[in-house]
Amino acid sequence: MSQRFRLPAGGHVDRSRRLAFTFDGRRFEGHEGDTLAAALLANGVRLVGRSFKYHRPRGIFSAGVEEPNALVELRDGTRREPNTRATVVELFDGLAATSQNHRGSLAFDWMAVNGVLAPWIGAGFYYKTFMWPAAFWERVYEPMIRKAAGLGRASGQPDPDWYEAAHAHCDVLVVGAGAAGLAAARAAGATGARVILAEQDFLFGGDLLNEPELEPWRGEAIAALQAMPEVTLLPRTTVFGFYDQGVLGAVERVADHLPQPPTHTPRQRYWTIRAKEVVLATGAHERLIAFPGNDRPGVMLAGAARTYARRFGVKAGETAVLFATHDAAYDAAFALAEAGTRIAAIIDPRADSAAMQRARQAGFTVQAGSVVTGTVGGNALRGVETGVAGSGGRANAVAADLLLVSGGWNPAVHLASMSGAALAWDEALLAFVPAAAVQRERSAGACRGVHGIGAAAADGAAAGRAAAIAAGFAPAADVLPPDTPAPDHRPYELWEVKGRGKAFVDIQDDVTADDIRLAHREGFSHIEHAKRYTTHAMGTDQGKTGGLVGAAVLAEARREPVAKVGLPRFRPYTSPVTWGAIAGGEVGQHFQPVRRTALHGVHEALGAVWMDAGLWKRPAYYANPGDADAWASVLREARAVRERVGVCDVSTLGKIVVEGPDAATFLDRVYANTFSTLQVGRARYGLMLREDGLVFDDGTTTRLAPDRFFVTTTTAQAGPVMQHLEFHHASAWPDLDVSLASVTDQWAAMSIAGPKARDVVAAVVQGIDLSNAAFPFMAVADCMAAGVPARVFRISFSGELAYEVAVPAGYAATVWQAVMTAGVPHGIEPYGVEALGLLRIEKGHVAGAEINGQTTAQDLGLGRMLKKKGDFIGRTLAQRPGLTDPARPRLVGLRSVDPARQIRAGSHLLVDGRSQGWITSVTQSVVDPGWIGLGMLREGEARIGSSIIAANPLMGEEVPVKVVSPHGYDAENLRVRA
Amino acid sequence: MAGYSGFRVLTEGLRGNTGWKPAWRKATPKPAYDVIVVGGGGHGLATAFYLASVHGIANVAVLERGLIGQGNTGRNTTIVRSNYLLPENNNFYEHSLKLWEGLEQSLNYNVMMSQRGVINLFHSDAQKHAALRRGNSMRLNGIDAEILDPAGVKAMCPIIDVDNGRYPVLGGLLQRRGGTARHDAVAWGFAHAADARGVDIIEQCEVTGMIVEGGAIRGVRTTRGEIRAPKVGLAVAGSTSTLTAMAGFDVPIETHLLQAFVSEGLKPLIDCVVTFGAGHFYVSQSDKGGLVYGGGLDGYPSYGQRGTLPTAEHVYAAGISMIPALGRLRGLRSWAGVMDMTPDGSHYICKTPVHGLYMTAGWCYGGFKATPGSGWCHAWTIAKDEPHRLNAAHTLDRFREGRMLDERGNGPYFWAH
Amino acid sequence: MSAPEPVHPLAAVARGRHGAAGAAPLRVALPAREIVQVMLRRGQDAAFAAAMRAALGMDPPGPGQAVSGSAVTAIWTQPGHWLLTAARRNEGALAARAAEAFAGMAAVADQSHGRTTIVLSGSAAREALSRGCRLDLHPRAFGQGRAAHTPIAQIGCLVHQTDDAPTFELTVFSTLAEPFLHWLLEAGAAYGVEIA
Amino acid sequence: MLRITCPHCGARDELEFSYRGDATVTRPGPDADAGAFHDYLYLRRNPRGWQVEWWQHNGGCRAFLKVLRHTVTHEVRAVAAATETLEVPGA
Repeated sequence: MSQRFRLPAGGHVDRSRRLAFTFDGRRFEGHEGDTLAAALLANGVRLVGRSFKYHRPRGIFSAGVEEPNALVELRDGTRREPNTRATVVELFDGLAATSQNHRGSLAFDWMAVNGVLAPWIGAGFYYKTFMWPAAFWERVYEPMIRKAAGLGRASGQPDPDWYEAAHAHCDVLVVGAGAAGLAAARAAGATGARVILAEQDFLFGGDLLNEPELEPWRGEAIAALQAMPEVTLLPRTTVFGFYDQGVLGAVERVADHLPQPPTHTPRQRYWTIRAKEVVLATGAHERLIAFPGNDRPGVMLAGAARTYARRFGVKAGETAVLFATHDAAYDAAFALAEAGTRIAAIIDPRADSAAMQRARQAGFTVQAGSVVTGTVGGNALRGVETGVAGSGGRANAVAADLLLVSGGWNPAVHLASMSGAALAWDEALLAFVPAAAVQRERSAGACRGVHGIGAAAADGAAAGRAAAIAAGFAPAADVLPPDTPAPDHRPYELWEVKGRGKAFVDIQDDVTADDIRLAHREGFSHIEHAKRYTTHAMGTDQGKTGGLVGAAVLAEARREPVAKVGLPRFRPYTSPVTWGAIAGGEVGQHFQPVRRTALHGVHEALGAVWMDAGLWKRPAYYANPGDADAWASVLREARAVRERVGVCDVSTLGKIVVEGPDAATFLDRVYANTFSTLQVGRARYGLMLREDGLVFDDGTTTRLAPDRFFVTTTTAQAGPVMQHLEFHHASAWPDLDVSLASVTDQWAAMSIAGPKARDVVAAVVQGIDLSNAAFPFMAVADCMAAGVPARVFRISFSGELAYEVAVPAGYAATVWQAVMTAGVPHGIEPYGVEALGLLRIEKGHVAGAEINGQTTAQDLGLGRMLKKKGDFIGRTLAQRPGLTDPARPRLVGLRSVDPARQIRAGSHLLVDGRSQGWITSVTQSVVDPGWIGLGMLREGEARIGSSIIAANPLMGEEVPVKVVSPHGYDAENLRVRA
Repeated sequence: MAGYSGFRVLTEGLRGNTGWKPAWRKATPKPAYDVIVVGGGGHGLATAFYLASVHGIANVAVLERGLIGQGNTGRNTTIVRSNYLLPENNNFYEHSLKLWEGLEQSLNYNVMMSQRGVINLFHSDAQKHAALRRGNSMRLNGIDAEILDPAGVKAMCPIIDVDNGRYPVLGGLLQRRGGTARHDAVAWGFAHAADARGVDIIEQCEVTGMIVEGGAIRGVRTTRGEIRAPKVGLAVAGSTSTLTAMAGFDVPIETHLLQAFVSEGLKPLIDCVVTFGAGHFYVSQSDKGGLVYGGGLDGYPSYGQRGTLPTAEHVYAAGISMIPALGRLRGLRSWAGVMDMTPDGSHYICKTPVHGLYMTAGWCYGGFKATPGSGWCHAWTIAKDEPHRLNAAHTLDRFREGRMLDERGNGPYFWAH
Repeated sequence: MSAPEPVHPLAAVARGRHGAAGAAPLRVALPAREIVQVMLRRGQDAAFAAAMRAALGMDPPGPGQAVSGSAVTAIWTQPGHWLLTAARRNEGALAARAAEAFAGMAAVADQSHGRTTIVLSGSAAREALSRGCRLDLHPRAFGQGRAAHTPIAQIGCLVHQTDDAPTFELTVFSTLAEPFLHWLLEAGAAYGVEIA
Repeated sequence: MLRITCPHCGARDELEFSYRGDATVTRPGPDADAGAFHDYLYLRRNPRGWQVEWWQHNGGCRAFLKVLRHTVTHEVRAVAAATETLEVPGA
């Protein structure tokens, strides 16, 4: 079977290029320029899918994005794309498509039994049943419904292709490249404006592609646009949404017309377009008519059949009946007759019209005042039943394999509506058109009800020109529209032909006119309620062909005009968009960037096992060959610090220089403790509260000069602290002369901790006396280290004698190496974040697990730090009764009574079987082997010495723990001051 | 009115479905009621239902500015769960979940409550510890919770990539009794059941003023005239600030927007609700086959019900990072709802400074799952003029007292919860 | 004594061609720079401008602008904040010079190690940047001497156009320079990228 | 998507900015009581209409800006530096 419905000539397909493809495993051929739907029709394939609920046979209904029926699974394996509209898929060699939503074969789908059950499974039936017994919903009813519902199958595999984002700015964006859009782009481009023309089709022209005699005008328009340097042409690009302030989203199908994307080419590109002015030239979608059997394969929109004949050179049927309510639809009959299709009858509810007369003159049988009352056939149309309009009676049957339907046209107002424009009822066109624009946007052509190529082009040219002028450009020469007659698109008001059998208003979702009436009967009379109750217009086609018909059926039931019933609100997307495209490149490993310290390579060479800390990668620990497991590594590292010396990369801490005459005043206000009294060359531990009085962050701050401080933050809060400082400076104290500079990346820092730390640091730094007297705890000095400028801080997180050496980041590896070399005689070990955590838990220092946004300074045992005098952020609200309540949980130390029994962070602390707190941090101890932790416990201090239960019911654990002081290790701080 | 049942569906089907009556009457307002509930969304309708069914107060009007169920009931991602950390919250939501579990039978309406399981993934030790603390809090309060390792996550949802992402999955906190429900049906079901008990549901009736005399509520002024009542309950989501301003006081609420999305219909692919822990993303699959998904707030106040691209980009990117198989699927529709955010992320069901005026408000983005519980507690508070113990902590005054209910410690920033 | 040369944050990146083998690839250079952040004190505008004229022979550039003197370029970054950049000489040299010149008028923070500059040039540079950069870089909207800070691929980037080739100097936090360059290589893969 | 015209940088995408709350409330002075701080931190007028907000251009020049924005239409009518005053237009 080789394309027996292909016409010998005409259209925009290249008959010399044969493309092989398969549908349900059968092999076919089409041509370059075909859509899958065109190629299927050329090969006489009429049945392409099954409907959502009743599993009725369905064919190809349209020739564009509005397609409700011809949804296929395109490609296979990891590239399978369910629910792909055959009417927009560009044919390529080797294309494979499969029909979907049937059990058994496409032709014999045993789920079609649902059609017989229709009286009981109409709109909303499931709300009224499946309630007994209650447990049956999840076990029986729902799995059954779920399996039956849905359309295509996802591959379930990762997508092998990639996508990219792109950003564009323009003076005028023109959406749609039909006659109106081409003229608009040309008129705007001629002014010198930066213009983007986006068209979802792979060819520019829209309805021009159906008019061979206008081919010169189309060709010239495209050539002119291509010659304009400031015009960007984006074919295969769907503008899916109109957002605030002239921003529109679009997806360009870069490689969907190829078997697979070439190297260095994304499959699709997601555009964010910022336009000063927008011209919407999105055309119109032809409207179905609801009549019994209006969904049978072989029933097709009239304009679609015309497109298949004219653009694709394909006869959609041998014998056709046209059922139309307006003159413009007659063009389809003429086009098909020209293509060799026999026009068996034209059924028109009107008494007379100019087109009718022309049709009669051409020899067609025109049945004026009549309607289609039903269709005959199984998986394909065999005949059409007609009757007298308004009588409901059945007059006669006409044999036909194609029924062309046109109930008028729905302007594609989706983008205008999303931009904020209201919709206005056009009584002549029986359709909604955009009312006044809210954003800088104008509609042109059929999307605002201006039909006919010449008229649309003139409208587009005027809109494009006006848009360019509004964007600040001087007017240029006019674009001449083609001189064509404007067919009359004003329909006779006929939405539904009532009769026996299902008359669909939403073909995809199997919503019938009766369903709409049932919804009304049950009180779901508002369009939004009716839509939700029946699922009308909620399918992949979003009701483009039938949405208004459903509204009209509802209007009739409500005895109100359609204009009053209205349409549900339009929301993105105009057409479905690929998930991967919107995601762009920031997926998988690139979901967020990886931030590396200057010592990253050093850690890698040392065998670091990484952990994530925000964007940072930090060494969790260093796996030595001799370590039995991760804990062995961590304990080894921590033991080195307690007993000898260790070195740890602490570059990730946030660092902010606060400088200016008011720097000290500023810090006094943002910290809960005082900094104005700090001496130059000294550091102090600081505590920041939020305005609500809870602890925000902590760190050490150094006074480098009277007007210059060096603030450190925790790794996690570096960004938020900077914003917090900037905000309060800008909003609360703009009078303070102070500047803030983040120097986190400028400085790499390493902490050298342990009893031998002084010896190691002394061997590395020059120009500084490290003796306890000259350089006591909390002293800071600039110096040289390993020949580079450095700054040494005598501060400790581990509870040992410790120094932090900070150097400009480019020298970090050099200085680290010098430290390691100097440490060899002392048995130095690098230690990671896990050992750091172990050490601080032993010492009782709080960190992110305790400063979690839910704790106060008092809760953490830091209440004495709050200064008594002077304003600071959080001071007033920290005094609220709920925050000073002595019953609040307080920081305690915890120790597993049986040293071998593990305790866990996240366990709750039970006293008499009731939760009185929880464990925040846990580690094994090197000082006193066994499991220890920190926790928050009600009446914490009073309970020191008692044994309680650490309960972790999630893991079935109840571990007796002893409550101890959190500061059990070297409580007098002798070691840090040694 | 005859109830709904499989038998009735059968017999009506044989009669051409002509015997169905409106699910609720189109009532016209009377001059006075015992209680006026302002707001015909899920919470308001539930309040009326429980006033009638639990407290025997059926002389109740529900006043709705537009259509019932057209606020957040009509625009949410349908998730039902009670996996909270703080006992004040998890006990409340557990009560709500238990009401959900019998809701079909109480309402005689199938709201398709589907207990398919809700998993919150975690990706770091810190997140795991927070999940353990929360899950243990649930368990100690008698609520089901399980901790999953990566293999357990894979078993529940095989298409999650636990190994290869920027932030590999370390496990998840699972509540098996959590799940989804058919959102619109919840409003319709409560309306149907409240109406059946005599409640007047009055649509297209906007409240334009609050009648307050001597510090007490006396009724409301509406576009359909004045209606008196000694007790008025507010359940109006994004209009709370407007109505409390009419009553003469401000509330700790900032109204933000939250986007949600639905994909094209698919055969079953995801059989539970999953939340990504390394970005803002969650997903479930509806009975109709569409994936329903969303992420975090857009980040600024809005009543516009229109979302923005950067947030959508994050949602899609996070989704693919968690489930790479989503890449070739297509999003069908996006929308945005209004969220009354509070400074601690928890809600209000409470009395107000005006005597006889009560409110359920500030639901952030947790309002849907709260629907029955909110209605139940609000009804109790109205009927008894005092809060039930389940909502005793959820007052407007808690910020004056410093007794915040901040689940995640995100602080006094409306947009941070 | 001058310090040893610091390690460039992108020292480990493979030089040569990345991506497609086209005839007109993008070119990337990784110069060693000194970069200093200068922050104006209250009421010192005129004195500071005079000091800059005296020390560097130029006025402080206004918002969105950059000016280049004989050896030093000044780029406006924030209200009252500028970056001064120069080819690397000695550790801290530019910072010391700025601190001396602006004493009492502005705070100075050395960022030579904290920021990394990637120089991108080639006819496709604008198009490649548009894959992640949200700025309008069209000649009518941007151009030589323009500078703007903007996030690209989630990384804050100071974009400074230095000529009409066009050439863009892209300055990012050093700890994020590697993922930024990785993004740039992907964005430019269709044209090919030559790293000098 | 919002586009906000930064007085320093020109029109930029919403992504470059972060919202930082109602700019019509001001932090009480050092002598204010807990009630004043409560109202400052927690109570909001939350208008359905024009609102003056704090936004930081943290992806650009880091300046804190006052933005006059409509909470229904999202129109941005004016943007000013932190020290300037923006009037809310009448209904």
